[in-house]
Amino acid sequence: MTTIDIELLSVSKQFGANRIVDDISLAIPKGKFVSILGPSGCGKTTTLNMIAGFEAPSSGQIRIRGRDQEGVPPEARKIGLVFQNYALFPHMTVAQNVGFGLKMQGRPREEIADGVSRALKSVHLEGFEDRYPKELSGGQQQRVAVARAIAPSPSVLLLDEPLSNLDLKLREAMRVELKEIQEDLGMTFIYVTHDQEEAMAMSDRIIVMQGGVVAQEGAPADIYGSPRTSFVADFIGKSNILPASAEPGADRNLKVSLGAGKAVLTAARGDDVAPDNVRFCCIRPEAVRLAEAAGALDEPANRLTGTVQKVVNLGAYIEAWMLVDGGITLKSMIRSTRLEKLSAGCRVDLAIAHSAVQLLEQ
Amino acid sequence: MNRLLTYLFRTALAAILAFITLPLVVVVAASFSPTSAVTFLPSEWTLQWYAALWDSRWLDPFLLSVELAVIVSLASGLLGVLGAYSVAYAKCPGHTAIMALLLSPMSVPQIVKGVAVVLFLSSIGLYDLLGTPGLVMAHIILTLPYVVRMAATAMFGFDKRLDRAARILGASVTQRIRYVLLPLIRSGLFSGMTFAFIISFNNIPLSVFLVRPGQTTLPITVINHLEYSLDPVLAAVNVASLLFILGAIILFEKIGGFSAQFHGGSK
Amino acid sequence: MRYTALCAPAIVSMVLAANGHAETLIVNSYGGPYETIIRERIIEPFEARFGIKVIYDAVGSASQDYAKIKATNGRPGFDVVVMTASQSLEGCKEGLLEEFSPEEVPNLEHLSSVIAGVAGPCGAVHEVQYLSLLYRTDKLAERPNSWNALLDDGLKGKIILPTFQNVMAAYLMEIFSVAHGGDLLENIDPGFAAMAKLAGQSIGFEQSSSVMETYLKGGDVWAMPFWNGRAQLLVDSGLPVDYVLPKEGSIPLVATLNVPKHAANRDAALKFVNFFLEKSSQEAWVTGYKVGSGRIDIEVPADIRAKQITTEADLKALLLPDLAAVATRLSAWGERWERDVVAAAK
Amino acid sequence: MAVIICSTPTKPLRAVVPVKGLLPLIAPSLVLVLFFAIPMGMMIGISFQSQTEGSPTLASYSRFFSNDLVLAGLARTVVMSGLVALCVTVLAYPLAYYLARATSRWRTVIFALAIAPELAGVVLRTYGWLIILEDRGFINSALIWTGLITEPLPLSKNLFGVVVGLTHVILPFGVLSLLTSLQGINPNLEKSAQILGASRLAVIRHIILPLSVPGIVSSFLIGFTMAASAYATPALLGGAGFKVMATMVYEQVLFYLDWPFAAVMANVLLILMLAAGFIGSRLESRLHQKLHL
Repeated sequence: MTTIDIELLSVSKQFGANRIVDDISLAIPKGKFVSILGPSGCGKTTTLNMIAGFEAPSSGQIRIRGRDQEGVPPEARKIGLVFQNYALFPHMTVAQNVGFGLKMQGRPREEIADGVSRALKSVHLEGFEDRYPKELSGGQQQRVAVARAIAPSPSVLLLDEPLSNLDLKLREAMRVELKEIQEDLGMTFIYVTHDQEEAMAMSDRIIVMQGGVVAQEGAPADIYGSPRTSFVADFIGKSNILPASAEPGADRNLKVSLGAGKAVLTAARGDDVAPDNVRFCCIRPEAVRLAEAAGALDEPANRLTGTVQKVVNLGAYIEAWMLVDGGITLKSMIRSTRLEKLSAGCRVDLAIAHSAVQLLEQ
Repeated sequence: MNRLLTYLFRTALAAILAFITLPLVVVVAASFSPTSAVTFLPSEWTLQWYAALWDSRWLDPFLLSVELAVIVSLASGLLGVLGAYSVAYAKCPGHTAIMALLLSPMSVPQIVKGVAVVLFLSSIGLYDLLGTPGLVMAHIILTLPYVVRMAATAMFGFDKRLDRAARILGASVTQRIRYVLLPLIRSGLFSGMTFAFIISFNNIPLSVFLVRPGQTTLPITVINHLEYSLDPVLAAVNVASLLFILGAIILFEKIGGFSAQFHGGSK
Repeated sequence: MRYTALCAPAIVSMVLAANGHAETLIVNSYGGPYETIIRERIIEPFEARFGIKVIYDAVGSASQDYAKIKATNGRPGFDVVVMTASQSLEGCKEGLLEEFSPEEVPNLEHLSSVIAGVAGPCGAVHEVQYLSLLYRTDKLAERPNSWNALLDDGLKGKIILPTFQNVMAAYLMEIFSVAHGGDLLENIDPGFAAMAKLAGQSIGFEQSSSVMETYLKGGDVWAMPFWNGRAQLLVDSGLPVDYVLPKEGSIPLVATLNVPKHAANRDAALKFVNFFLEKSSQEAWVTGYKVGSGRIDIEVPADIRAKQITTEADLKALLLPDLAAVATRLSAWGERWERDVVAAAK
Repeated sequence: MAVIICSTPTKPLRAVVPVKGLLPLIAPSLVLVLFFAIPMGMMIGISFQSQTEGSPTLASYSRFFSNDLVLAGLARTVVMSGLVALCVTVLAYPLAYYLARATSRWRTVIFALAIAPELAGVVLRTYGWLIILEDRGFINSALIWTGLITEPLPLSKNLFGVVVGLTHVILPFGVLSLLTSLQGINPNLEKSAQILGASRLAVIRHIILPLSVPGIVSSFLIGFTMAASAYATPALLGGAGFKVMATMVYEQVLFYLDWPFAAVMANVLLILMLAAGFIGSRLESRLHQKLHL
């Protein structure tokens, strides 16, 4: 049974006339890695600050472990927080930094020392106890920040874009490590980021925010596979998003008109979208396949012919833009093994599975 | 506990602000008192002392003080930028020692500086520099450290990549100073110059030795008046010049943003 | 020639000064009521008679003026300055002040030799005040006639003393010294003993005469030593105060006109000094500012004669310390004042 | 040595910039040398003169160090300046902290109020305090009226009055130097400490105070040097009962006309302040290292 660790009930935050967070409700289950994902200005940091207690909601309620947190100051919420720029205390050693939380709880010295070495061990920083933050590399500082946050064993750890100051290699390594730490400790992680790859890589659940509201919430695969809005589709991964309209077609499928009716595709009928409300259609680039490779597809597909316009080599994949019948350009992602056959000007046959044509209301 | 702390903090703030404003309030009240004794909370109110200010015995010194303060703040602004440029920006050889030298006039009591300047000018025969030119020079010595310090602080924080960016775009040294450096250190410079203006305008200890007969600054006139009588006209003069300085600061703020550098944004 | 650039503005201003005006004279003196009276009674008649424009400079006390003359080695920027006999002597000794000759300042001949001697050859005595006992007529039952009245129990906490840097203090000490069996210079122990007692009576010490005045005006102080010229101004202002020259005598404040050694307008300065010493000018000044004169041939109304030093007899009754000798002892007396007098006040 | 310390990391610049960088210094140094260094040199020269012409002598120095009144004045100066520096720092700290963190529109108002004493002339400030602190002043009248005391409290003409007056005058400088330091502390450090369970008080004790020590030192230093060289406020609020070096220098220059002795006093004062400045800057750089800023 999963219990709910943190709960937001119709929480809003207003600064003057500016509504930063608009009536959001969330339930974050215990022991999960949950990401709040969104572009800058979407309200994710404000949400984090409200959970941490640095800002009070203008309306609504925040519950931690079932308790309403109104009037509870940050220091009494028993949660951890890791900042983007680490915010390590420059005048304290690594050990003092990591032991700070335990010291504040008034723990005896041995217990603090114990907690410090345990926390440092879990971030693989044994032996760095007596260094000062400025003597450490960025990645090491990041680990100290994590160690400091987990040392007092909070049930929830908030992370505010903790990896964005690191270079790519380190960032990817740290993703794995953070996830491992989270699983080892069984702690609830709330991870705020604007990097969808990061969110996809680590999270059990992703909450996509846009303009102060929750655009979509769910498991990474669900969000990627069936985005509910064109914003989510665009923000998570790459996609072809096209204005579209739909009407009922044969076999309980839908007939989708693109590009002012010049191109028509068939989409598998979903339950959640009424044909009249369809505004956009989303097709992931990897779903736009070469017909020869799609021969093996065991599901019904749209067949199209197109001309290759441009090809970009990404190493393992190539990205190709195809002008298909009806004057529509679709982006396609194709394994590199078929590279030699493709160049600008080639005519190709394409297949797009009915189920890969997703219909969106907004 | 936290609420109590917040409450205590606010009370402390209010008490400190009261401490700051109380003497000023008292003098403002005294300036409206009809009796010649300076008292707190006069029973009647009058504007007669302010009317008495519209007289050449107060206006002439006032104009001289303004002239002096303007020249001094401009000159020490210019010299201060030059000094700060060498010390904080170009980091010339021995810049820490030079910075200490530029700031050293701060640690000499003003009366000593005053006598020293007069002695020096007399001993080399430049008697005619006593009076306003000498006054300007002595005031510059007094104000230069403040301008250097504030301009230098602004330049220490200056991102040198901006200078390189301008250079790669083909800007010459003077163009880089004119279009990149100066606009970015403007608020630091202006606050230094505002300090210079205020310090020069209010100065007594140096001016006593250097004012020329018939050309007296306002604070010296006030001090002289004090020798003969202690009446509310003094309070009125001070309140009026306080208002003038406030006006000048608002003007500076409009031009250069005096307080801008003390506002937020510490990155 | 290294100073050419620096000199340029100075030269310009000198040229302007020479061409722009007729003959000018810069007189440094005091502000306040003094300024009003000297303008009306002396400066305006002088300007009218000689066609010389007078620039009046009220900056600085006598000691600040003297410091300025000393620092500039006799070129303070003013041509005539009002100081006191002590500074006249000191300045003469240091060669900072012009020595007056009877040819250039003929009216010096008419000064009483008693008083002229006090000021030496560089000071032209234009005014004599004395240290008086100023008191509130509404608070004191009877008119005091002795300095010892200040020591009365009834005045405990009702008097105020000058600080030692106000020359009144040293003179008061000397007066008490003489009154209590000492002298003006060597045997001053009785003077300091009396001052220590006085300090116990006093509510404190003030440097500035104007601040001392406010205590008297406000009624916190009932009696205090004060120069009689300023005391008279207070009487004339309608306050319930009066002043006396106590029976033990008093020391005068011998005010002098001085011309710095290198005054720019020396001739006009000497003319001004001579003019101020003329009989008519002295009469105008004595009746205007209500002070005494070093000229004993002037004719003034009886009420003024009664309160001011205007006769040979008045002058002879004054205690006249050797100011040059006082000057050399000032520093030691100052320290003794700190130890004996200021300490006794606490 | 110095070249190594101050040169910029890139090599070509190292050779060119420092020398060129000296050029703009010509104008300010000319003014400083002419109107400050040479005159001060003359003052130092004068301190070795005897009052009457003669060969160089240490008479004024030996007089200084053998005179208990003067030494008492020096001691008073040090005590007073130390107290003023302490009061300035303690009072300026909450203000500066508020100004460093606040975002409300009150901030501008409070900033203006905090520097207001600096705008008013010394006469205005000091007479304001006299009216408040005198024996028959505002505070004493009020206390006597309420019957709490019968005799006025000695609030002026003593150490208390001078410290109050000078603290008022110097406070803005303390606020400005602390403000710079406090603004340099990343607000996230406070948040981090808070979320780790530190109460407001613990945040101040463990984070804000240690990190602002350089600002505290510089505020203390500014307070000390400004108080030690102030003249008008001790003269008016201290009076005859509380003489400090600055007022004694003034007396020697103007009243006793003993300039060699005045120069000695001024030089001692100068050395005192240079020493304070030196100790302070050493302390500051030590702290910078120690705090790993």
